[in-house]
Amino acid sequence: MKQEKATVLEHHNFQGEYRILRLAAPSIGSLVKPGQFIHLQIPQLGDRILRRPFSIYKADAEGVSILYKPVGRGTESMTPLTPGSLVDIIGPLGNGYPEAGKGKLPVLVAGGYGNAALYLKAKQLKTKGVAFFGGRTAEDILCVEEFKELGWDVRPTTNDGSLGIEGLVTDAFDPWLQEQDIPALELFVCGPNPMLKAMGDRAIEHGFTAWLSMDENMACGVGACLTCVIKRKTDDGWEWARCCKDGPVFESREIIWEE
Amino acid sequence: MKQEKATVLEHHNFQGEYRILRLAAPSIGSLVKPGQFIHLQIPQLGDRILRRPFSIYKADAEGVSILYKPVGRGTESMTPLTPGSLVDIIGPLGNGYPEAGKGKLPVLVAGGYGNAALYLKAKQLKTKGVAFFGGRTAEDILCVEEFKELGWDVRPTTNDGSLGIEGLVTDAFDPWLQEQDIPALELFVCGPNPMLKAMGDRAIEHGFTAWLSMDENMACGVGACLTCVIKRKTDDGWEWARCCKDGPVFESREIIWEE
Amino acid sequence: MSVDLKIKIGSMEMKNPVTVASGTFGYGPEYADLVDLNRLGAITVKGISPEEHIGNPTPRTFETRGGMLNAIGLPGPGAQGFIEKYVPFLKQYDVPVIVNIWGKGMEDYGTVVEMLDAEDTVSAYEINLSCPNVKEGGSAFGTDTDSFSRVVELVRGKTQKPIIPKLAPNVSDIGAFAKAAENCGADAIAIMNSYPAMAINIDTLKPELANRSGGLSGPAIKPIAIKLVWDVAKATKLPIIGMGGIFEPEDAIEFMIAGATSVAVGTANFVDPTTVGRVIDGIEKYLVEKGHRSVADIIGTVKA
Amino acid sequence: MSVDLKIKIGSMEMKNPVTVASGTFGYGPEYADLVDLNRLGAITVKGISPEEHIGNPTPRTFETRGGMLNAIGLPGPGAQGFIEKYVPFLKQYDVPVIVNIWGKGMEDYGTVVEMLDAEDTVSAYEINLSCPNVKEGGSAFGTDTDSFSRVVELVRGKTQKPIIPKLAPNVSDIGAFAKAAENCGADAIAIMNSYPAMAINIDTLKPELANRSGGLSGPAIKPIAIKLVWDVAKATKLPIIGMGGIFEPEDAIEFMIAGATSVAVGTANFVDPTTVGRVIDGIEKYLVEKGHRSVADIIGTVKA
Ligand SMILES: Cc1cc2nc3c(=O)[nH]c(=O)nc-3n(C[C@H](O)[C@H](O)[C@H](O)COP(=O)(O)OP(=O)(O)OC[C@H]3O[C@@H](n4cnc5c(N)ncnc54)[C@H](O)[C@@H]3O)c2cc1C
Ligand SMILES: Cc1cc2nc3c(=O)[nH]c(=O)nc-3n(C[C@H](O)[C@H](O)[C@H](O)COP(=O)(O)OP(=O)(O)OC[C@H]3O[C@@H](n4cnc5c(N)ncnc54)[C@H](O)[C@@H]3O)c2cc1C
Ligand SMILES: Cc1cc2nc3c(=O)[nH]c(=O)nc-3n(C[C@H](O)[C@H](O)[C@H](O)COP(=O)(O)O)c2cc1C
Ligand SMILES: Cc1cc2nc3c(=O)[nH]c(=O)nc-3n(C[C@H](O)[C@H](O)[C@H](O)COP(=O)(O)O)c2cc1C
Ligand code: FES
Ligand code: FES
Repeated sequence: MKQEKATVLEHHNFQGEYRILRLAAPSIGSLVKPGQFIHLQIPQLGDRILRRPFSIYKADAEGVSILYKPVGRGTESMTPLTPGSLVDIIGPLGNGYPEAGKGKLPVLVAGGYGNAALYLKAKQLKTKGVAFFGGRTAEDILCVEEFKELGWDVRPTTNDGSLGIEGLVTDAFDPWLQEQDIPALELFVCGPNPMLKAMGDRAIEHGFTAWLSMDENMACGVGACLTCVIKRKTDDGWEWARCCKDGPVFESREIIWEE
Repeated sequence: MKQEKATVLEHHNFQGEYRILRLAAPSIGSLVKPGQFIHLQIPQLGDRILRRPFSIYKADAEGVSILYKPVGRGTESMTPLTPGSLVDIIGPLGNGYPEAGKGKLPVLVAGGYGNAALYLKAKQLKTKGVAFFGGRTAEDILCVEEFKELGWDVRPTTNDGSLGIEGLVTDAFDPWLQEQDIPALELFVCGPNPMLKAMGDRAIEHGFTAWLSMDENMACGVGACLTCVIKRKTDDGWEWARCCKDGPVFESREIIWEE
Repeated sequence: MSVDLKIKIGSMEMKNPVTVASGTFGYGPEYADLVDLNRLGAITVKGISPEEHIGNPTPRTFETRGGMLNAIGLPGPGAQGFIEKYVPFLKQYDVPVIVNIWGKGMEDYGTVVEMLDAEDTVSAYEINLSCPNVKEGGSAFGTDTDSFSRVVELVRGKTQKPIIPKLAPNVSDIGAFAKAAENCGADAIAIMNSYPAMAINIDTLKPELANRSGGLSGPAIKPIAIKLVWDVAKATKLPIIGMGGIFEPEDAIEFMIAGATSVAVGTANFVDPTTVGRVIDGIEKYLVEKGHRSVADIIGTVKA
Repeated sequence: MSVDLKIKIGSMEMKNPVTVASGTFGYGPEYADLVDLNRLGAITVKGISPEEHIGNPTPRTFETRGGMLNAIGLPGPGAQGFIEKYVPFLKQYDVPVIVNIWGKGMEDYGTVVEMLDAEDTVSAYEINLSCPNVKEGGSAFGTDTDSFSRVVELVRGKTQKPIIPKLAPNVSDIGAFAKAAENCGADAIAIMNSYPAMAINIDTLKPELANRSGGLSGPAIKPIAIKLVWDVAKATKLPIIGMGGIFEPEDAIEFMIAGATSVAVGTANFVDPTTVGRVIDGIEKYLVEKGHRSVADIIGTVKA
């Protein structure tokens, strides 16, 4: 974990409402494992003070890139950043995704910025399996070509049918699941909470492994404030686990979902 | 008094550290009297919330211009403003300078942004008298050429002698005063408090009129909060007068100076 | 479908829930060029005492992160001066006037009401028991339930018009004061006044305010005010005038959901005089969007 | 010429006046990658009670204008868990450790000290009598001088180490609590805890915190904290650990001029972990520039 004043190298529209922000951050870039994130202090956030976490889309010795969508105060005040401006970031943070199990068929399931969060994992995995990407429209499904180039069998679904199957990720995933050697499946999931829950439920019901990257509001990002906790099963009940430090990636069976 | 979302027309260095900000503000521009000011809400001021007052340098049917120097949080966060950006302003505010008395010889005394604050008055006055401008260095003495073009006899003084007489405004003013028909003099003064006080004292000591534009911290700018008050003499003692509403211009004899 | 914005504070009817916070809007004329006074639910004027009062030396305000400090010290023309200087102006408008009253001693609270009560223009009294900036009276009365009750009872005895004690925020159990106000016949509760606070210049070692300490107001204190309104709403059935950092319509709506019947815009007037108008429009828009008929539908609806 | 940054809180020596605010720095390891723990004057750890405690449901924090709300609810490993999990780590460093203690009932305050006192790593106790976020105990003890005194006396009876009651800010007369602490043998006073506050989501009508209300911290509250430190400094000779919105060195210096011997950086750790280091450097730089020899030269020097 390092803190670095990163220089903006690139910042422009990526696809639809999503923007890409590339940062020069050598000390952080070189440490990144797939599924980790950075905690970014947003200049121009005015009287709002907290950092915002962003999954690392790409990383190398030079720095890191993130994909984000302006949805609220923080992300909207990021849009004026121009090449040359400095942003203070902390990272890499979180546990990231584990190594794939021996002889497993890796499956990616993602929505929104989840695609970005899974890109490094998709690259790292030796076996390239199937990638189920869901979104409202074609615009919301990021990096399809990149995943294909890596050798993944990409199966998009969109609510409006503008790309791939019309419907939710599960509408593509469930029928596909029937024809699989289920115990051999290993899912890597990152997306909105309903998608995470849906995949977690299936993992438990059908008995396969699913690594879920949880999205919780964060304050410190380093495990100190106990803001980002979720309930994790223990032998004799449950304990709080911090998404920023013990996560954000948990196996479906560890998680106790809140109603 | 009007409130207007003004578009930045021009914003660049003017001289030395001073910058000029020209704003499209038709409803305000057309109402301006010399010596009045606008109350400007600074975007990018982050978690500082109050407006900042600025004397009106120039005004016409199209809008207003101000000259300012980045000295603190507010003025520094104005520097990123670019043509096209919107700033919310209230104005014109304050009483401004009165009409010159019949048969009087008008004299301008200014320092810093005071020169800007006196420009419209200098233009309006039929008789063009002498203008004493003081500053640290030549760079701090604004608009000398403009005042000359209007027909004013400009007498600059600088602490370092880089322009005009070396010393304070008073070093130029006092000797000059000896040769004048003193009761006929009418001073219009705008500058740092010591300059205002020095001229006020002389006005009372020698018996001439001096209109002083007072610089006090302000909150509301319209007379509601009672932040910007100074002590004004009354028949039976004194009362508070609001610089933003009853001022900023007061005649030297009205003012009770705080130690 | 249009919604009903009308509310009542005791016998005082307001065409909408939005007033201004005492001391942030002068006596009415100051903002008349920029704000259509007839649009306001009520005008609350700066604190008035029986006699003319000079207030504190300067500096009187200081900007802080997310707010400001003030120690104006309640300068004012006194009751007679108010009647002569400002009542004729306020008469011209079709808007109720709430007069914020204070005193150096307990009797003053009665005296100032006696001096003002004959004026029809005066619609209600907000009893300032919480000014952090005057040595005499002020918050002293606001932090002890006994003297608090005595002041409220005294004022109650002097007028039929609605009386609205304004509570001091710096107490452990605000509910006790709300209950006391209710028992003494108050018609509503105003919460909160600016919070006792201070800033020091590290170069001069002098406090940034001549009065040394002052009151903190603005967005910084909104979460404190929301909590106090919620606490008061649980303690009493009296209508609440909520204030503290209202800058946007959403802030005002948050106060109403917490339990406020009426809201007051204060420091925001200095920052943007259009705030009161935007807040009135924003409340109406919210009610329409959520399918409500009247403001009553949202008051105190917090799910807590 | 170098300056002396050393201070003492009772018998505890600190190499500089800067510590961290309990609950904003975990138990030590969390920031060890980013902050050189040996540079700190002291490490103050998150609140510890005798037993393990689960804390509040989520959401536990919420961002506000100029600050944040928290209602973490004091989850923690309990005294035994703290000794096993964190003491071995903390032992490695040459920095005093202040343990923030709390209890559901009065006895707990004694019990937790009994459990911890044998550990040399534990240098002092900060008695949390002001947590706005636990039903039991917490601020209940902090807003009534009698129970407050009983807790402080109880703890005093259990240890020779410095004890530092942390006062609740939401009282009318903070000085009374400071005096009570002094009379009960406290070694210092910590002020302030986060301020009881609340935020409500106007779409869901639900409080933004699962605990409904929480504590406000950050730059928004600094002027309130400065006033409280000044009040406490006037009421007692005890050293004060000042906190509340310290984000820049200037903020810390302002607290010291107001009367604080030590300062704690809290919410700022979340925003910028370099804050503690910058504050230490900034205090030294200020002392040098002003020609002072030691921090003692500026403590309580406000001209008020
Ligand atoms: C581990 C992690 C990785 C993330 N990676 C990315 C990424 O790669 N790209 C990206 O665009 N965003 C990502 N996010 C979300 C991002 O951090 C911002 O929180 C989110 O975009 C909203 O922040 P904001 O300030 O714009 O909106 P705010 O104004 O803070 O909030 C807008 C709305 O979103 C809600 N909200 C804020 N933060 C979150 C959150 N973390 N989760 C759910 N709701 C929230 C708020 O409560 C509010 O209702 C990630 C979050 C986490 C926890
Ligand atoms: C009637 C009037 C007209 C003005 N006209 C101009 C103008 O034409 N051009 C221009 O550059 N400035 C002008 N000023 C000053 C300007 O309004 C700003 O207040 C000043 O530039 C500092 O603001 P800031 O936010 O940059 O500094 P801040 O960060 O607010 O303050 C920096 C330092 O300056 C002090 N300060 C802030 N405001 C004032 C003030 N009004 N007077 C004295 N000290 C202050 C602060 O206390 C602090 O010590 C005028 C002020 C008044 C009252
Ligand atoms: C400059 C100023 C003057 C004030 N004067 C008074 C007053 O005379 N009487 C009073 O009861 N409250 C007074 N207040 C407090 C406000 O009425 C209000 O309670 C407080 O500012 C919180 O609201 P806000 O955050 O919206 O400003 C004053 C506040 C400010 C900022
Ligand atoms: C997330 C969080 C957790 C906290 N936990 C504790 C705690 O366990 N014990 C305690 O006495 N104070 C706790 N506090 C209060 C802080 O120690 C401090 O008193 C307060 O935040 C004011 O300082 P600040 O504005 O610098 O944060 C906590 C504050 C925050 C923001
Ligand atoms: S965000 Fe602070 S512990 Fe996770
Ligand atoms: S600034 Fe408010 S009265 Fe002058």
